[in-house]
Amino acid sequence: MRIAALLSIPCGLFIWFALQIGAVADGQVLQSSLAWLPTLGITLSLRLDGLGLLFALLISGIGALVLLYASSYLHDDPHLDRFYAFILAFMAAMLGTVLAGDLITLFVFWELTSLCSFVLIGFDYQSQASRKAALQALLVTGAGGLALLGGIILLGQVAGSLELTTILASGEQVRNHALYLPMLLLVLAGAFTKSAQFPFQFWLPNAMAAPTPVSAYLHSATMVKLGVFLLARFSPVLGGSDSWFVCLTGIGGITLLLGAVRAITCSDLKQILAWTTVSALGMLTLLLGLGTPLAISAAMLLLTVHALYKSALFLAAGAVDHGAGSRDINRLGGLAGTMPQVALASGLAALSMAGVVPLAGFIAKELFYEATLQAPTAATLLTLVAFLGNGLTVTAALLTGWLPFYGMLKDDTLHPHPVDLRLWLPPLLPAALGLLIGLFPGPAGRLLMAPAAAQVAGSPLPLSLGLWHGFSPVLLLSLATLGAGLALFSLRRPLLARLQPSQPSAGWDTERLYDWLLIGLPRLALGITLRLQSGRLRYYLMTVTGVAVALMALNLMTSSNDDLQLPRPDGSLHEWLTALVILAGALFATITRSRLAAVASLGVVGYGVALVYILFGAPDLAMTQFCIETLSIILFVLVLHKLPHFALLSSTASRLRDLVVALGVGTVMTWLVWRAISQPLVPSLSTWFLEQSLPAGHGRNVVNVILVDFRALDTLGEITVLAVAALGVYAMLKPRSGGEGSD
Amino acid sequence: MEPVLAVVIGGLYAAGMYLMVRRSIVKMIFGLALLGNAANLLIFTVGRLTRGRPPHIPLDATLPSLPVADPVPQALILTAIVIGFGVQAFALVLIKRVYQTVGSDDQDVMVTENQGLATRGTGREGQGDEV
Amino acid sequence: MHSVILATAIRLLLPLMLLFSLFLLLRGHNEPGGGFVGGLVVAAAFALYTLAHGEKEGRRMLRVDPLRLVASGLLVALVSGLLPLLVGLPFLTALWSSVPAPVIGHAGTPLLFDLGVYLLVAGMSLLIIFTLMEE
Amino acid sequence: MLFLPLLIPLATAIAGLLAWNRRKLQRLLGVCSSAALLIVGLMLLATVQQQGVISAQAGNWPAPFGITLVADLLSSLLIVATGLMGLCVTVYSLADTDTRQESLGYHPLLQVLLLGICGSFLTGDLFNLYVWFEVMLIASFVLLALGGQREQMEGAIKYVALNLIASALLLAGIGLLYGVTGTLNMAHLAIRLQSMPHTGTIPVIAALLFCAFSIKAAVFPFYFWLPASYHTPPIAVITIFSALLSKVGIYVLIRVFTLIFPQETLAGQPLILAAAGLTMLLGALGAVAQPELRRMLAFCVVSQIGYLLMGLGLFTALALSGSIFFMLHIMAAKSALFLTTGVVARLTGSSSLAELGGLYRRYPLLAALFLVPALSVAGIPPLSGFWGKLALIQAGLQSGQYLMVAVALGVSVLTLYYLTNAWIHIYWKPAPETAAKLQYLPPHRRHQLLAPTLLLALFSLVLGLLPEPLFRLCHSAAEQILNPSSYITAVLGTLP
Repeated sequence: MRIAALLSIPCGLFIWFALQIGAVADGQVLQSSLAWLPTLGITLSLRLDGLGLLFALLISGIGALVLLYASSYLHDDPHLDRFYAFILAFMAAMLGTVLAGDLITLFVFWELTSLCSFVLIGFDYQSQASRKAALQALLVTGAGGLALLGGIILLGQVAGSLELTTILASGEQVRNHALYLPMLLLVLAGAFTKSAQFPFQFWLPNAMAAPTPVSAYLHSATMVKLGVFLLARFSPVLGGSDSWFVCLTGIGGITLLLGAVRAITCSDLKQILAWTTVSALGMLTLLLGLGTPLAISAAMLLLTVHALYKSALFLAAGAVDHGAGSRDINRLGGLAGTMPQVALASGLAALSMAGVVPLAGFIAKELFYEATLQAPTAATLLTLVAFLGNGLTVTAALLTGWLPFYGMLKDDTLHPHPVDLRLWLPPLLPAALGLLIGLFPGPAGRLLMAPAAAQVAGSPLPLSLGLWHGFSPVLLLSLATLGAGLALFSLRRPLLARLQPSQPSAGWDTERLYDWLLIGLPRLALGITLRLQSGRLRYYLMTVTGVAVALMALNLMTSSNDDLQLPRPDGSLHEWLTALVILAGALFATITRSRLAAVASLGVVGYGVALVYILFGAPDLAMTQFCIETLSIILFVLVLHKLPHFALLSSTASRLRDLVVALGVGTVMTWLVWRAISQPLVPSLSTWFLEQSLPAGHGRNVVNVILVDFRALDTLGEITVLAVAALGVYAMLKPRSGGEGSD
Repeated sequence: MEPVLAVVIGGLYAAGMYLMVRRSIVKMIFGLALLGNAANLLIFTVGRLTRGRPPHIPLDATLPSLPVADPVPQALILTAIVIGFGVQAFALVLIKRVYQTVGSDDQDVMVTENQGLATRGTGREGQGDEV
Repeated sequence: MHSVILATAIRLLLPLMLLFSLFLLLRGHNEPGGGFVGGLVVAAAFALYTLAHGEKEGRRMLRVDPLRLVASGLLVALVSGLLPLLVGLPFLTALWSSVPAPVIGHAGTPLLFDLGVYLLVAGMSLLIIFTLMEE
Repeated sequence: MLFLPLLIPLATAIAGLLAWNRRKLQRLLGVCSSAALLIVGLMLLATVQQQGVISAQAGNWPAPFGITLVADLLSSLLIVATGLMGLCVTVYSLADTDTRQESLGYHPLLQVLLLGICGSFLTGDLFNLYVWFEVMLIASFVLLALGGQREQMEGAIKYVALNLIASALLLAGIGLLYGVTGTLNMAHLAIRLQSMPHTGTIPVIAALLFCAFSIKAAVFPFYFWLPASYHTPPIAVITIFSALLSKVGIYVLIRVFTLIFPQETLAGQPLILAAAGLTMLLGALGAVAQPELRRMLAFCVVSQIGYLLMGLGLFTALALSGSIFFMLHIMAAKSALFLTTGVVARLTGSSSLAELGGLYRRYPLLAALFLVPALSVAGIPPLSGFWGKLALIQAGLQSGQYLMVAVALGVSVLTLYYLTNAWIHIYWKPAPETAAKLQYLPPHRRHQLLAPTLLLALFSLVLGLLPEPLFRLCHSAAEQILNPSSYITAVLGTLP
């Protein structure tokens, strides 16, 4: 079976990672790197330390479960192959991110996760919601990613290296740097978008449009945690400052509450889970913001525990959807009978989520409270926030772990049926693991959490996990939380009924900002584009020449004008006359209403110029100019008689404006020529040409020798132009005489 | 004489520019022709003028008798004139074809490049960016 | 346009003008003239002939397709540049015969090059004029 | 050797003209010539890597009197790119170009275009550069106007008018520069200008040339011609235009403002950086506003030009190497996007986002061929676009140009937005009911269309995964252009 072969990849990885636990727990850091772009000092380097290992285990382990699960869940999807490919690529990208030993490596894999999530969220591409959510996720995380890029390049420049080891050791230097705040904010932008922190939280619940295995993978264990990972990773470098504390605890707290409140107002299982994920991510951010050893330990534990219970719950929700045909808690009920294993998995996971003894979630919650109670500042406020969040989480746990499975089936049109092993085993395993860690917290703490926490704190941490902490305020808080959650659960319906009319989400959701941007941006773009790219050629011409001439005029004015010594206008009468004739011809060409007169005046200008050439020693030029001018006149006449008469199209105002522009151009050019001719003459190439023309070029007409010998390459290009021009004329007129119109 | 020619050059540029930005594309070709002449004259003038002495070597000499006109600008201008002629011939026929296909010589009619743009703004209104 | 005077005159003028154009081409290296002007004179001659006798007759008189004239002009110019490659000199290096030829003085590749220009200019002008007149 | 990149396309074009009515022969010649150009480019690159900057004198006349051709790393890299793009586009147009266009000289014209481009990359003489520009320009004019529907004509007239203005400015600038310095050879100019005071007309001429090249390069506020015309001609034509034409402008900007004009003559970095930022931003906004793929991509071309200019504005080795790398990347990635769009248009008969849809299921390869280059253009790692952007951003942060970096990053988000949005529209969104039935493409045509597209997309992917070899080259190229003495010595022999 193909799925077995595919499964061997994540399973093999998981086992390999598991085998490294011992070494990493002893404080070893495995590293390996490969020169990638040495010119820029970029290496592709990987590093396995406690933090990376914890994530790698979660990613590969849950990945294996998701793969197994998907083989049943999506078995009749035509694009199942693409799905496998995407999800494995996604796994690789995430592993790359958490194992990166270099900032660029980190970023490359980071962006790859965004990309993979794009195709995964949009997997059901026929539904518009999927497409929209996919684009939204890509844009939000992509934008964050680019901010992150700016941040890490700055970080690399400040620390003098892109290597993680060096950077982790240069925290002091970074925090004291003038650019610390921008760096921090840029990195946070990356982390917050990825981890769906306020105000970017909206993309995550929308991404539930993805198939459930994707949701389970992306939103429980892994991708959204990459933001948290990033915070944890950079905590030794960027952490510990006031701004870090304020940003993380503030945003984390807001996200925590927001997610928790939104969770209990939803009725779709996946939506509830999504919002509780948002809430959990807020908790993790808040804990990392506190930055105390206790808080870091709590974060590491909570992260693991959350991954376990949330993946179980997501997968169970999918199984429910698959078996009962709905995910709406208002329609479901009593499913424990038809799918007992799923009910068991959900139940265990929900208990862990609610923080009930003896599950791992309980220990995590205890640590959480301890951390907030001992927070250096604002301990009471933070504890209150934690209490509210945890209480709401208890309610959400009941909604997802209890409601669908017990009581009566509320919608008779549903016909639940049992699900196969591949759908219930994947949720059951992590749920059971949650129980296992709860019962035996010591080894897990020592082997996994402590090494991870040590990486985050930057120094080894004493961490011993126990189920029983004795009677303490923390235990009381835990009990109170459970009570509050239960109370809220029983009061939920009436509360919701009262909230419903006012639509709690409508007024303040930041998603509206995104929507507004997505509508407003194209409109703004359209406005600007229509204005600039008006389609009217003469405005283009005017802008182009206007700017060019303005730039030149600016330069003319700023550069010193001392050297401008105009030679006195000299010249004989016929020279002056020639000049006048040219000017008059040009002037007449602009004002005449007759086409033939315009052609004639053009001819006058041309012949006048030819006269100038004759007067100043250029008979070849004059001859050519005469010939060309004559030929041009013939062509003009041949073409123009088929074209319309000149019409007066412009208003006087626009003619006046054009006149000003044109005179400006003329003035600047005259000025420029004056400046050029008043500069001293430098020895030019021509002396050589004059000397060499006869002995080396065998010709007495120096101009011709230059054309056909000294600079024959120019002439070759020139005749190519002529050939192509002739071809062009032929090509443009030919199809018409062939009688064939445009196709 | 150079200062006078500088004025002539300026005049040619101004006239050419003025014709280029007329609404009728037929006038544009006249503008182009004037600009070409202006550029050539500019090269000629900036290369400094020498009255009457073409850069030819008399039969009985191996060197031209100085002062003589600078042959380099002349060669450049010759190339430029010829290229300009080719391009101008093409442009002339192009304008004719444009007139035939568009049915007008008015630039303001030639705005199909924005076709569909103006309507798009309204089409989007209700539905956001429909993907 | 079918003026008898022009029609008769051009019959006489055509060979003269062709001769004159050749003269211009050949002396161009030493006096004002050259391939370009020479080519234009050829074009003018045939253009006048065409004006007098119509486009079909003009084409017939020319005997070769002007497009082919353009191509061969380019070819001649290119070949004149390629010849020095045979003796190991860079592209477009001038080669001169050691013995002076009658009329043109020294014969050399630059003259061949100018001949290319001559052919091409004549061809291109005629191509344009014929195409326009055909309309 | 240095002449081969000019001789090959020129000879092919002439042969094509002589074989006017034999289309098969023309097609064969076109493909062979582009392949030969690619090979010659690679040989040139190898030579330059071994021997440093090389130069050759046309007609065997010594510099600065004769016309010099020079190849340093930058220009030989670009010659390779030209050969590659020429080959891809020629193969693609075997299936894409209709017979009428072919019978009007499409293939010879393409070769002339390549000639002009190669000439511009290799020449060491300012006036000769003008000539090659004109060669390139006239060929592009004709290619643009082949066909002749209304839209195409309107696009062509705008393109022609604005580019002719650029030519006029360029010509005036070159003439003035000759009048002031008495020379045209770029290396010689560099030396002459070093010894002249940078006052008087020189800054003005610098500004004039900057504007002229900026028009060619489609930099704000000179880029109008590009979106006005790029959506009209056949996709193969537009691919080669977008890949090479504006890049020639950028190349020349880099060349002229590193070699000839010492940096201080430019009115100043802030101005270039502002132009770069606005080009990026306004291009991206234009692309966001466009509901039609080709127009969107045209604006996208503009937007990416900004990044190229950013490297010049920052003026460090890192930034310039980023720009050069980015230039090569964008040629491949953007062209792949254009070519895929062409295939889509051929299949569905449309390139308007509203009329497209539902191609994901049946054409996964096509979906990947759009998505990979799109993400690459958006600068998503580990695709090719990322590394160029990374270098530019690093350079920007090093120089303390935070605003510029912020704009560059913000525009990346915009790029990501409009390209993925387009992708979703074409592939994921169900096809609208009004959509026409998909066209059938016979296998040989399909291969001719897909092979170059695939090659370019893969190039972008591989370049992303293994950036080092090319990036090292780009870095050496950047160091070479920042230290013009090797160029000058190669042209003039010794440094006076």
